[in-house]
Amino acid sequence: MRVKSFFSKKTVALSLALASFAGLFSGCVGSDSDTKAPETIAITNVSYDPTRELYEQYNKLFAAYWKKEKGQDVTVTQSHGGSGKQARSVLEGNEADVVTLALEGDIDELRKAGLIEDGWVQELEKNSAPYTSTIVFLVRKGNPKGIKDWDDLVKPGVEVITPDPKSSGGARWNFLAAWAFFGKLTGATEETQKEQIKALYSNVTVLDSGARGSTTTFVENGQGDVLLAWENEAFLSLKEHPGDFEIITPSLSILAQPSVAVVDANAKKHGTEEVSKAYLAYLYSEEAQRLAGQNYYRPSNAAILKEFDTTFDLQIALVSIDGDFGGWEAATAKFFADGAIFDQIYKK
Amino acid sequence: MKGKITRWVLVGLGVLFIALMLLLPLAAVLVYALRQGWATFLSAVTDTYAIKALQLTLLAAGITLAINTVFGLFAAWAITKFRFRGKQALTTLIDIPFSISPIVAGLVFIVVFGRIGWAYPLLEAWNIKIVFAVPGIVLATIFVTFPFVSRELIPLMQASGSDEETAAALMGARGLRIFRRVTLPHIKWGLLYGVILCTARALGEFGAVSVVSGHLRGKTNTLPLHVEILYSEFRLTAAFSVASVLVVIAVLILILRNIVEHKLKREERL
Amino acid sequence: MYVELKDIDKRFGSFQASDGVSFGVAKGKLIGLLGPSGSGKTTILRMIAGLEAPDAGDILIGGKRVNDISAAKRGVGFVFQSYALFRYMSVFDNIAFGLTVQKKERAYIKERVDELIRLTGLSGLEARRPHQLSGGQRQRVAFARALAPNPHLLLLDEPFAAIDAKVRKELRSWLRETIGKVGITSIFVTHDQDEAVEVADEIIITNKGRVEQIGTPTDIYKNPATPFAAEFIGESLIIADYGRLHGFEKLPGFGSAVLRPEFVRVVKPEQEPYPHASQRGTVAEVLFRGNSLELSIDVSGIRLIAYHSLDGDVFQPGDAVSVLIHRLFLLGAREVKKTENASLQNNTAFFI
Amino acid sequence: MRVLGLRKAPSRRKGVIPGFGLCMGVTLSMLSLVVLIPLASVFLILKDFSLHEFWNVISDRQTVATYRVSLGCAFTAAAVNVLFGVLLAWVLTRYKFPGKRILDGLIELPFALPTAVAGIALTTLYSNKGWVGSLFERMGVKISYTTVGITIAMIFIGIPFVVRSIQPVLEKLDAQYEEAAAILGASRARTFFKVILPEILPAALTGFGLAFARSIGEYGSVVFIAGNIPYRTQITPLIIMNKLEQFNYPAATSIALVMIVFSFIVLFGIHVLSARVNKIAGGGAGG
Repeated sequence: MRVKSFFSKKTVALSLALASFAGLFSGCVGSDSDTKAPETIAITNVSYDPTRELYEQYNKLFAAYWKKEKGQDVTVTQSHGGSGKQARSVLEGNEADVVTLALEGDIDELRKAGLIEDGWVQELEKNSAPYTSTIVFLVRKGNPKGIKDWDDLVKPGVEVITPDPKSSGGARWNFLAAWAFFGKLTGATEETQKEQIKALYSNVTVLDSGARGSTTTFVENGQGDVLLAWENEAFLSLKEHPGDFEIITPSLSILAQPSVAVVDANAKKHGTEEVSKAYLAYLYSEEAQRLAGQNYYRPSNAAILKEFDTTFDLQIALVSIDGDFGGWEAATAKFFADGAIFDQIYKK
Repeated sequence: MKGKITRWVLVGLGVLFIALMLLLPLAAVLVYALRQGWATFLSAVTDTYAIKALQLTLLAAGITLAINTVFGLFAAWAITKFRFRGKQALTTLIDIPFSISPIVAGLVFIVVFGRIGWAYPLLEAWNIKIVFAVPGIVLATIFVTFPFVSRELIPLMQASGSDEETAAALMGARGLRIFRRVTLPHIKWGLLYGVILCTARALGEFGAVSVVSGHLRGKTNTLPLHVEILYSEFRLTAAFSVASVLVVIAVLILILRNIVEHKLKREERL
Repeated sequence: MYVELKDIDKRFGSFQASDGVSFGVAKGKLIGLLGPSGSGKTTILRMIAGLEAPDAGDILIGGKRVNDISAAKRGVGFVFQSYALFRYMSVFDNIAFGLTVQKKERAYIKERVDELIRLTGLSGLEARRPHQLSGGQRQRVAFARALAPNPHLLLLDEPFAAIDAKVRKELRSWLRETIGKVGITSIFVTHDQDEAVEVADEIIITNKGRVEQIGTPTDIYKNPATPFAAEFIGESLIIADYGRLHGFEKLPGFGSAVLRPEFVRVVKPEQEPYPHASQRGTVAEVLFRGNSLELSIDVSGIRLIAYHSLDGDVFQPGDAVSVLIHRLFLLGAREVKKTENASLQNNTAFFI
Repeated sequence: MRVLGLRKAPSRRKGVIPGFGLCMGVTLSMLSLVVLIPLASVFLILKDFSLHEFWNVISDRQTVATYRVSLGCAFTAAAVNVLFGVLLAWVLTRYKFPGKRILDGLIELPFALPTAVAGIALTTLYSNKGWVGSLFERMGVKISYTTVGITIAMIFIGIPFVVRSIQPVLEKLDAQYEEAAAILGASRARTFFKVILPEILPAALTGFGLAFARSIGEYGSVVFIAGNIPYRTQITPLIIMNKLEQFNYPAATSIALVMIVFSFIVLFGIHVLSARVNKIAGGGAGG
């Protein structure tokens, strides 16, 4: 009898403990089911930091469009963070239906993992880049250090703020733009390029892990003389702090192409393939393109881009990742992999 | 005379240190929160996403508290009332989460439950989501605050010995009665103290939760994560406004803690 | 025998706490388990109570083997060294606890607790908490609490250890009387021989996990069975070279001897009635011990201790004295030989 | 009887207090579910990693530099905390002054304040534009984004551990001790260093260890204020993050493993130390 009662008590307590765990785990099962309800549909858009304002407006635009087309209410859950971090979370099981990230390479990691089908780059127009941007300099009002172009950044006493290319998508664009510029100088060899880049990065005083972090460091915490920034970020900073900063466009920069893609595996699982595809395709509509322009992204539609010629410096010479660096795969291997050029410039 | 001077110098140094290291950051949060007036503050605090984040934070802290309290009681009972081999190792194991970097803690759950983890196919088959969903956040919070209750209870129960429990058991009392009538009255304030500390940590956990959250707005954002997001969205004032909510909660918890500690000390004198 | 232990072995890791312990306790007796700390006496008590399980051997209570019966069902009352009073319960609730657990009727509980409170002289303290009581009162509460469920056997672990020396004496006789009144078979553990001698009907001497000797206090005092018992009981002076003492010969196999102060008689040399059996010594020190004098005397290079009546001759350090030693306990490897002064015996034989 | 308390009896029953099976069952299963199994899974990630690769990752120069920054700052912070921890504990236990209870209550603030909030507040405060940072900037000292900033953040989170380790010991330390020393003619300083310091040293070391272990792993409050410049202001948790961003799970896990092992060693050291302290404190009582 004793033995029996002992066991029964044990069982009760154990099952209690297990039940509490089970309750935890089951928490999410329920929430999945409401995505399948016919009148409303929900998708998740995992994006990177600076697109918050853009997608907040675009989601409304798209919801109205979808309601008119299909009569369905669509809600979009947004997630923002560093581009690489966001891609990783999707890779690790964050079930995004669409990803709208800073780098083609980040999305390609998802393809390698089997979440996105091959050939996604050709899925949508313009290499699946509905809007583009470039890298510019943000300096303090009056440009006290007289920064005009990339070669001013290597001068002693100039403090540069840029994120870490190992962890930030934006930072890779910065690095490559600088590299391209130093490559175009007369008498440039790979050795001189490395030296110049090294000089530039030795002027970097804070190497945040993400583009947003760098911007905050420069704008809010007053570090450094110049911030290497996405053009749209730079404009945003001007808007937030009118009169404190100036944008300097260098003579040469890089065409930064944030990419978008449907995460096929997740969309299939959620039954949201149609709406996800439409969500991305609609980014190319005139309304959406205009919205991108208003949020300081360069619309990929040339006609709409023209509408914003007072905002953007359309004369800037732009190199491109595919044309000048042989695509992301090659660029990553050459510059950003462990032990590659970026690591070398920090070796003493 | 000399003694008095030393005394005031020492008190002064202590107060200065606390003021510089602790009070100033606290004040900074509040000042920054209100620098654009109450309206901005209120709109940041009453934002839908902020409220949802607060709800999630409270939910996660609540579940964490329940589980860690249960665990703490059982673990403390096992460790202090019995003799067995490997007790030292067990105590150390329980304490591990305490000194593990929150980043590593989060990573560990990704490695188990994430798409790359070994448990993923299993969960997939059952259509259960752990990481990048609420359960993952709760789990990470539990992990980080795991030893809090037991850490408070073990020394307390060790100090009081197990004679009283033995005496009660010898008279035929069963486990639950012994616990309720003999042990609980003795440890109740210590238990509450542990629970309060656990709550404080659970409400404020950032690193581990940030790794497993996925930052889904309105779904898996806790309040500290919301602060970080606002911060990186240039909405500094909003970030500090939401942060100030957390500060107020923290201060309330501290006051509670102080009251409890006062009681605890009084009981100890018995 | 009411309680019986048969060949009990118990180890804690490498520490042998009980090594073939066997003894029996008759019903109604008050037994003292006496030994130095680490001798395994508390372990024996805890095994009888069921707080520890023996590795080998049987424990019988009332003729029934209790090895596999849980502590709570052995019908044993236990008084802890620390008393282990429930510090968050009143005196009344403490005493009533065992009865409440047994789900006795409320009226019965009240009656029984009141009875015990009267017995232990705790009237008026029912509502107090343990921390509001004196040491002696706490012991009484622990005692009453152990007795409340009417156990057949009462076990007490160092019952006087936590009490002031002054109150201790008084409590000893109180405990002895009360246990006598209740008539319960009791075993208590102590390291204090005075306590054991005063309180117990019988003493069990333990050492290094073994039982050295069992017997009444006088029996053990007069006839120690083992070298350990001879040394441990009474005030003992170990003398290695005992062959130099007059009237004693060194025996092979007995390396040393125990001399108790009461075996030594000291007189002025000129008053010595047995000159053959005694020898000369010098007083080295005189200590006043309240009811007697303690003399340190050098005899043939050996320093002896002797008690001397306050009414007798007055000695100063340096005085020459005549010392007569009646008796020695010679210590062998395992046995003790009681030897009388040979010269004194010869003398007596001669005259008779 | 102390000997008896140390080892388990090899008997079938575990004494009279009930619940051993139940408690151990619940404790071990929850511990396994929440802590052990997840932690052990770290090794699964490393299964395709050779020992050579593992060693290369954890001994990479940049990684080693992060250990140096993390350990160095954590050590400095813990040392500063011990200094001020002893002072605060002393002030709180020996003196009466207005606002003492508030001061006492504030000690746990770093514990109750979410780390992210602390991080953001500290960064803002100590940056060139912040209240404190701007003062120091005029002297040409930078705090935020330097190792000084990291150390300050670590001091912040470490305070309660040290104070709360020392305070109870000082409270229990009889004032008679000090009086005895004073009567013997010892000066106050001498009394402190010769009589009191040895008494609180083990507790101070425990506090040091706890603060140290916590600081090494701390993320939320340090990440904002760390400059993340390789070889200079990059801390170990950040390089783990960095490896993760590059989808290099084995590398991240390897470095994480180094941290886990390190924490375990520190913790175990603390436990051994405190066990010894308890033994000294309980000396004689055991009988």
